[in-house]
Amino acid sequence: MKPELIKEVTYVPYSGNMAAAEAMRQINPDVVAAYPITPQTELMQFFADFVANGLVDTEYIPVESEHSAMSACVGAAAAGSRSMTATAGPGLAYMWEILGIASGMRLPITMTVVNRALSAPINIHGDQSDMMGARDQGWIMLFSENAEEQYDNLIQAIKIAEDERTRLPVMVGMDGFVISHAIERVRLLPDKAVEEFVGEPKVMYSLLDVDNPVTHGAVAMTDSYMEFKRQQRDAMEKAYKVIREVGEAFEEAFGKRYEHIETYKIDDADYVLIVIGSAAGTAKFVIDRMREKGDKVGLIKIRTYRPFPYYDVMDAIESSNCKAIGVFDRAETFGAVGGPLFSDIAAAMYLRGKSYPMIDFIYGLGGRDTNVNHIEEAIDKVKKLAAGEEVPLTNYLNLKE
Amino acid sequence: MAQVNASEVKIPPLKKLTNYPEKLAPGHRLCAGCGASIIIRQMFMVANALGYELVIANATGCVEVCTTIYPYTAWRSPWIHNAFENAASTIAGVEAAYKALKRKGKLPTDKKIKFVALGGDGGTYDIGFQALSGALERGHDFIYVCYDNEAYMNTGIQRSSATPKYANTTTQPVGKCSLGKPQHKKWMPEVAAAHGIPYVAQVSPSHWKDFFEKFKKALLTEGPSYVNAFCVCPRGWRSKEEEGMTIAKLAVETNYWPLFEVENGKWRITHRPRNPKPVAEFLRKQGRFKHLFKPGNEDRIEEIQREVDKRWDWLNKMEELTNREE
Amino acid sequence: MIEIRWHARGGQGAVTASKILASAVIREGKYAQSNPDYGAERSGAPLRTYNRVSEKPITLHCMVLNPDIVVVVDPTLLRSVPILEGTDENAVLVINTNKSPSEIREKLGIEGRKIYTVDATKIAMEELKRPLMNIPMLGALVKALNGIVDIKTVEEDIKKTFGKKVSEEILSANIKALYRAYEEVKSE
Amino acid sequence: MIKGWKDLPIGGVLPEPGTSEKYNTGEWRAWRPVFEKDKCVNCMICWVFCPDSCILVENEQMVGVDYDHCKGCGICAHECPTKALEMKPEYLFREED
Repeated sequence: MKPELIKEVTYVPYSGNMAAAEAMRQINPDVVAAYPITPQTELMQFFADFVANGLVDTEYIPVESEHSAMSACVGAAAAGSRSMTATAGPGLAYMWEILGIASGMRLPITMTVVNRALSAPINIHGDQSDMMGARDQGWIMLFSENAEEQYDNLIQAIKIAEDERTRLPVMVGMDGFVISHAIERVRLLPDKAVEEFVGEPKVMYSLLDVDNPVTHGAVAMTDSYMEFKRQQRDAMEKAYKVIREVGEAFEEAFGKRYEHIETYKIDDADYVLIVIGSAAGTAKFVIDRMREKGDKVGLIKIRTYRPFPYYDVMDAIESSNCKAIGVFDRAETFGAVGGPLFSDIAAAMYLRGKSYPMIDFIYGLGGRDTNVNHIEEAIDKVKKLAAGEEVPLTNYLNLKE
Repeated sequence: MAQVNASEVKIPPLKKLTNYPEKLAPGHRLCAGCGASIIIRQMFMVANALGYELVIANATGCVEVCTTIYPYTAWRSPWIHNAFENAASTIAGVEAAYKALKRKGKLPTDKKIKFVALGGDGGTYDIGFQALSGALERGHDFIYVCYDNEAYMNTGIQRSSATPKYANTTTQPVGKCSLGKPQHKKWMPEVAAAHGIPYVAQVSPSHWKDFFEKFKKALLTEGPSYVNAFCVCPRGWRSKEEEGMTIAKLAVETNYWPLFEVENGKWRITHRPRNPKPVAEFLRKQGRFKHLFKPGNEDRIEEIQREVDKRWDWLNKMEELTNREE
Repeated sequence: MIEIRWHARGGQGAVTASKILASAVIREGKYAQSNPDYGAERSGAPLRTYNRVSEKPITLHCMVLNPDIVVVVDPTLLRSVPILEGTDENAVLVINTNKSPSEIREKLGIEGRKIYTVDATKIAMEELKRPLMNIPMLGALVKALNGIVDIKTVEEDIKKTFGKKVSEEILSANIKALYRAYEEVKSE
Repeated sequence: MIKGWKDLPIGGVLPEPGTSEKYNTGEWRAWRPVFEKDKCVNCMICWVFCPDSCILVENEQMVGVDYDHCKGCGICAHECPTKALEMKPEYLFREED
């Protein structure tokens, strides 16, 4: 049995990778299969160290590729065990085929994605095109703003994935380098408390129950395939509620609230920014500064990306004094309007029969820095839009023109 | 579990084996005369006799498609299909889960369970090669069984790296400028053996006693085993359904499909045809080689014969080399 | 909030030193960040790494543009990289050099700004027998931070970071180098 | 036969083993192996080679063929050392619909 390392709430200087690895140690999964890839490598090194020193009971499979990492997780989950992995950018792309299999087979696998740009050109730095590229593969998707959120989200992800109403895999993204490799203050929970919070996995249709042999992954022809897809839609819809409930349970246990979205100074905001990931933190700083100058800017940070919290977003927008919206996309959708988040927000407006002026900012691709000045520049454009001036629909931030 | 001496474990006679339940139910939709289901049944015969439960990960392919068309399954053993190229990594995950759950006391300890990855030659020699190599190298406790019917039969007879030279396939068909596949078959069991795993065997269901002995050894082996099984495909080879086992026997008796094993690095030919027949006798039974029997192509058959002889010589040398008294 | 930018070369341990600083500040119950600016560079290539230190939570997740303090670990970078970039007259410079602050000011033509100098290379060679200037520079930086973090906490953090990886001898040499630089650093 | 989406087990799992038995592949058969008990020596060669698990054995005695599933490949008859199985055209046995 693994020893108990953390006995009380502790504040530590941790990188995102360290925080994610620590969460994995405390979750103590049955099986971890993973392949190193920058900027996730360090995370797996930390975890491998836990294995090497008997700090987890995990069966660790250092596979020969990400494709095999996810394949082994599928096998392990179908065998009734709790399985986890982690990857980044091209690694997630290489897993892509098996992502849909994991969700289609309704296997509650949990994965950290250290968000990284996709090739070409090859680039090891942060952006969210990896997860955005995988967004229709039936995984629940959470994004973290900082290292502590990654830790908290990963712990919650276990409960979200394994709930009988969902039985869906969950990926939790954090921005590569900016979060994965930066040291920040992180609040860690006691080992026991995490163990109690995640509880025992509920086993369904285990391959290891040889007295009740089950078949996983059968062929579904035209007469049944759609029914299983419809089930997945249903599970994803229910996941919306499950994520909220788990967030409430987390608050009850540990005093920190997690919802589908986080709002910042939204109530009286004239201008609304919508951001995913670490840039939301920078945006908060800028908002404070803008407010000192009298510009009422507010923020909606998306934590749950799939299932998309359409109503939460619209409730937040409508609770504000919104005159125009700036959506921040750290991924491209070549050939579509704006980035992926832009499309989701547009759909959210449609659901409410509303139409706020809105523009999109493509930022931070391949790790391009997005600093205070760039966000101020974006807010200026949103203000112009609100004032009825003509502003391009899609804008690149911090681009060499 | 201590290593069991295989020679002390006896497989009862066929009659006795009929007393165990069939783990591959009838009603699957493999072609009439398919060699794959014979291979699977023989695997279960041995597992039954030795008291093992098999947990199977099946690569995409004929067997996977035909045995589990929703809402039917032919399997009476735990079975999973994940994708085409990952049977080995899938079973690695299952095996890891078994170890972890057993260690945590969450599984009954009285069961003898063996993990099997099952794939055709496409899922083994080609697209699944990386996952297989990785799983063999990591030393998972499992048996990889390849039912080698020498082409992608599930999708309509496309060439694979297991397809023999001059076989007619739909992706390298015979034509005015082509005599079929231009390359010889990959020596897959030899490649598997090069991983230094404890047990590798090549088998044919036609030689079922040899098959039984080898599958028994694979079951008793701790760590990875690789079993390459000759799998007739009447549809893909354009051969007569009823002649499946006859063709399999000819494959062995011509040395086209040598029966051998590699046990802890020692190579051993397990069946030596007394008077090996010319490979042409094996080829003649199959429509996929029909063009070779047209006048003018005699040297092509000789070329195949030379490849057969070369591999046979090589195996003999390996046997001699690895069994030499130091 | 104080923002710090380090200039060093790959392999000199600047990233580690910046992590130790953040770590020590966090251990004292305050907030800090250490964020390296990773490239594909290897040993010897110029690199930058950043710190933020604050009494309040830090949400900024971007590079440091206008550092309050610039640390130059390798004196050969003084001319080759723009060490003053983004700084104003109130900035503090902590430089590894055998020269005095006024000599450096004159040599580089620096106006305004407070300059700290310390011969970290000499300290490193004497204590560690190798040109590892990161820990001495950290000692000098702690002095420049003027009480924001206790040198003793930094010492604890070095022990924690290096503890299992290096011998007792090397560890105490590092601690000695830390304190020497902390004491020997000069300012004007 | 396949239930609505709300009633199917999730993820396409088949919790019940060996249900293919309910599927009649005997329909596919053009040739039928006919068994003559008198000629049989119960060597079980037909049983070890049958691809469709269709050789019926009771108390270690070969008793016949599962015609609900036998696809009529003919391996059993071809390999039978005593000619206890013989392939005959299926139409001789099927009543016209």
